[in-house]
Amino acid sequence: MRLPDKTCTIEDAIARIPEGATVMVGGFGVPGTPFTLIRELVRQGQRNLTLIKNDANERGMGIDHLIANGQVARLITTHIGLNPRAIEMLNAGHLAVEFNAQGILAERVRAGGAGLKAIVTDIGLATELADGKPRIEIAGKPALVETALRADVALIHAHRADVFGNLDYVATARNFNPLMAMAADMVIAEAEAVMPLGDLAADEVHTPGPFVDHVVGLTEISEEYAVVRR
Amino acid sequence: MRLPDKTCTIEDAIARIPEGATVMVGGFGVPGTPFTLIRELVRQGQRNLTLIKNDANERGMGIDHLIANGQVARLITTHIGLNPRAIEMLNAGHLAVEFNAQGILAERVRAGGAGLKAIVTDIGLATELADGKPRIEIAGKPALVETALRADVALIHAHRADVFGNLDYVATARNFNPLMAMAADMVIAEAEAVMPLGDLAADEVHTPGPFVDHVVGLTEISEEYAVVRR
Amino acid sequence: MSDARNRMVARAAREIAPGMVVNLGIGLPTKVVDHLSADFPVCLHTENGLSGIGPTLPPEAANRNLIDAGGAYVSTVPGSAFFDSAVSFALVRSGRLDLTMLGAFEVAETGDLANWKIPGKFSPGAGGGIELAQKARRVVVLTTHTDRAGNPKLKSACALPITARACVNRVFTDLAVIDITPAGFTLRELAVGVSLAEVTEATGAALLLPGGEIPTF
Amino acid sequence: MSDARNRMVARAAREIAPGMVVNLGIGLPTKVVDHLSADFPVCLHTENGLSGIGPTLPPEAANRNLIDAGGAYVSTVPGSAFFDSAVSFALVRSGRLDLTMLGAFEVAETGDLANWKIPGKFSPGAGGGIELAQKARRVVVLTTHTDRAGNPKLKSACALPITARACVNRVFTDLAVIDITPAGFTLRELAVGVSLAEVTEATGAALLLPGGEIPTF
Repeated sequence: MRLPDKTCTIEDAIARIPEGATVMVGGFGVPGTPFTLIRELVRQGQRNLTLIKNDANERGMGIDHLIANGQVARLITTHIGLNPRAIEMLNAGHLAVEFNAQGILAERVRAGGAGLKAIVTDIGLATELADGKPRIEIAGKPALVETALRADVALIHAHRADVFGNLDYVATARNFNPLMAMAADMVIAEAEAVMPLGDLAADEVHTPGPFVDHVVGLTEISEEYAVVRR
Repeated sequence: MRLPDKTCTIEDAIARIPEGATVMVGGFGVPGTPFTLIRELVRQGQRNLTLIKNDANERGMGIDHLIANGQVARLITTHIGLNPRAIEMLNAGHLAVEFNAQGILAERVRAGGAGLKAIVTDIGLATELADGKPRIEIAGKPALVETALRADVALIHAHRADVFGNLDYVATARNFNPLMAMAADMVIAEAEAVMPLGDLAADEVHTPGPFVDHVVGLTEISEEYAVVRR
Repeated sequence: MSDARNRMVARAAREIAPGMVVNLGIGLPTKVVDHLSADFPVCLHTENGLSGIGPTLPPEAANRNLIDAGGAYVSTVPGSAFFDSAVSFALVRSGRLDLTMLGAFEVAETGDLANWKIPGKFSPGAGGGIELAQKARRVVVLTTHTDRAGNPKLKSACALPITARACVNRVFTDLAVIDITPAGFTLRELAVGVSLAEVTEATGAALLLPGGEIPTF
Repeated sequence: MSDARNRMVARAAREIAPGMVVNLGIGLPTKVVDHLSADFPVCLHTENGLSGIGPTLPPEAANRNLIDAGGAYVSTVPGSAFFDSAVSFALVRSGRLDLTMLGAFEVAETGDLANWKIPGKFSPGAGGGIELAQKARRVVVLTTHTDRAGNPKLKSACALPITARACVNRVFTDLAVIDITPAGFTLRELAVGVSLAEVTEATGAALLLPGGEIPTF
């Protein structure tokens, strides 16, 4: 028994994304955003996408390129305050945005990755985010049913990958990546380094290889990763 | 800012467990079972406990000591096939046992640790395990509401701990430990080695310290951990 | 293991396609691993938290912290990963498990499986069996064709408590390979030296015969 | 930062008891970290996945992969741990967060908090604010007593969309320290040089005065 090799060119990996796909994108701000995969998706130009991402990056970075390019029909997110373009498009009715509490977005994605149908929570009960969501009682108290989220594709940024798709992440670049790497029918990971089998210690893997479909090695680190001097 | 020290004697840690407590116990078979903490709980003798553990260990090992000692009123578990004493006591009506599908027990514990009220799943719908559980519809299909599990105390076996309670686990000794280490009001971890702050790499921690209340260093490894020659 | 059982296990091993993620249940299915070559591309999963199971080890070479779900001391391969029980079943329930091989007390012609409980006799709990049966993309069963008393294990309906409904795709027995199709049990292959009459006799429901010659294994 | 704000932040820092796990919200609360000594036993948490935040770093010393939830480049301390967003909010929702310090648009005398949306003007989404407000064991607010137009931010009821109901325990402003009690806003301390009349005037609801002298900060 040996574990199969899942390395792939970025062109081939992104070409598997169809028009109209639902795409999860890792990252919280800059760290963990798969900038290189996103750039290739901009280049190939698939349209009418639903994106699921914590935030909308900043103007001129990450998924803002997809939004600016008119490829995004809908965004499921928690906070887009750092991207004025996304806010303008939301206000003008050119981008449908669904807001979630941040930890609930994380749990909905995780529930999708865990093959659950929904989670039940009291988070946001008093807020307008609860509007229209089914309510049930647990131990006599009201709670919201938040359905699981899955995607056709997840775009992941890893620190290291082995050729089978075992991944690790570094520092706060982990964030939504391990959750999304479980929650899509096709998981594409870009990695700053691709290692031979056995070079990632089995106890230190953050995303087990069986969840990952395609591994893309990065030949250079996107300049969008540079430290921002505000 | 420095992180506080949570090291503690085993006697003091276990003495905090009251009679009638609900206690989660890590482990799947031998690996990850906190044998030394269990032995101290047997010595101190708190009774009327509800245990939550994947299995009942084997006769003469682990939580079988608690069962034999009459300390366990109820067991929430997935499979007790390797412990004939537990099965006998179940059949004789001396031990109340609630069976769960294994991954659903894991998710119920995790949901407790994640501050969720319940999960919604289609697992077990056709089985007698679904009897009496609330059903709701998700996307037009029936599903079960499985309530979150929390405990008063979790007993955890870690490979290494630092003094703040960051933990890691080794090989298949991980199993339910990281889940239970999030899901109890008081989390007590025994560790094969206790390290100074900074000796566990921040990217390689499996259970973050904020979840852990008391760290007990093991001076020797329980003989119950020896490789079994069947 | 008898020749017939060994042939059944060897035949079942050929069910594994290159690149699959596979969970081998406790008992007979575990033996399938002995029929996979060292360079066959496959990822074996065990629900207690390991992807990439390597060969089983004797006690003197065993790692006290490294077992499979059946308690056997196993090893890793290059590229193995350990994870917790929630992640392990996330993999099962979310469709990442291509194939599971399970034992059975009874299989119904509808694909219903009973393999976890004999009321009054055997009630240890279901462990991970329900999720494996319900959620693996393909479920195959390895079992003797009849029980020790000679009664059929393949039946029109399960009498024992169900593990999961309409989950079994194929059954490997010491006598035959049988698919569960919308029309019921369908014979695909016969064990060498076993007659059609023998299999029909040992099966507790109608057995459909496809046209043409029936291959042997 | 003005003297008054600096005093408010310094006073808020004294709210942190040894051994606490604390989340400091974006804006003024972040400044509290400058008032904690290097050997004070505390664990700072940021919801993007770090326990054990160390000092903020200038760009030339920054790690491109290490930020807090507000996007500032931070550092670690010995014993820090990184985790994913699900684990990070598990910590918040399951009661492991002893204290959070948040900003506010409005605080009601019932403890209701509004700090995420001004309809038609500011609707970036709630981020992690709802869970912090609803689930931290203790929620304190740091805010100027009035908005830029001089209108009270402490009111009998919130006019803006709610973040969480009955969640705020205490408010630190440039003028006063005020507790939310079952009876409403209760004055605990006055900023140096601020009169009782000034605070009462600037508060948009009844302000209860406990007996005895009111301490200053």
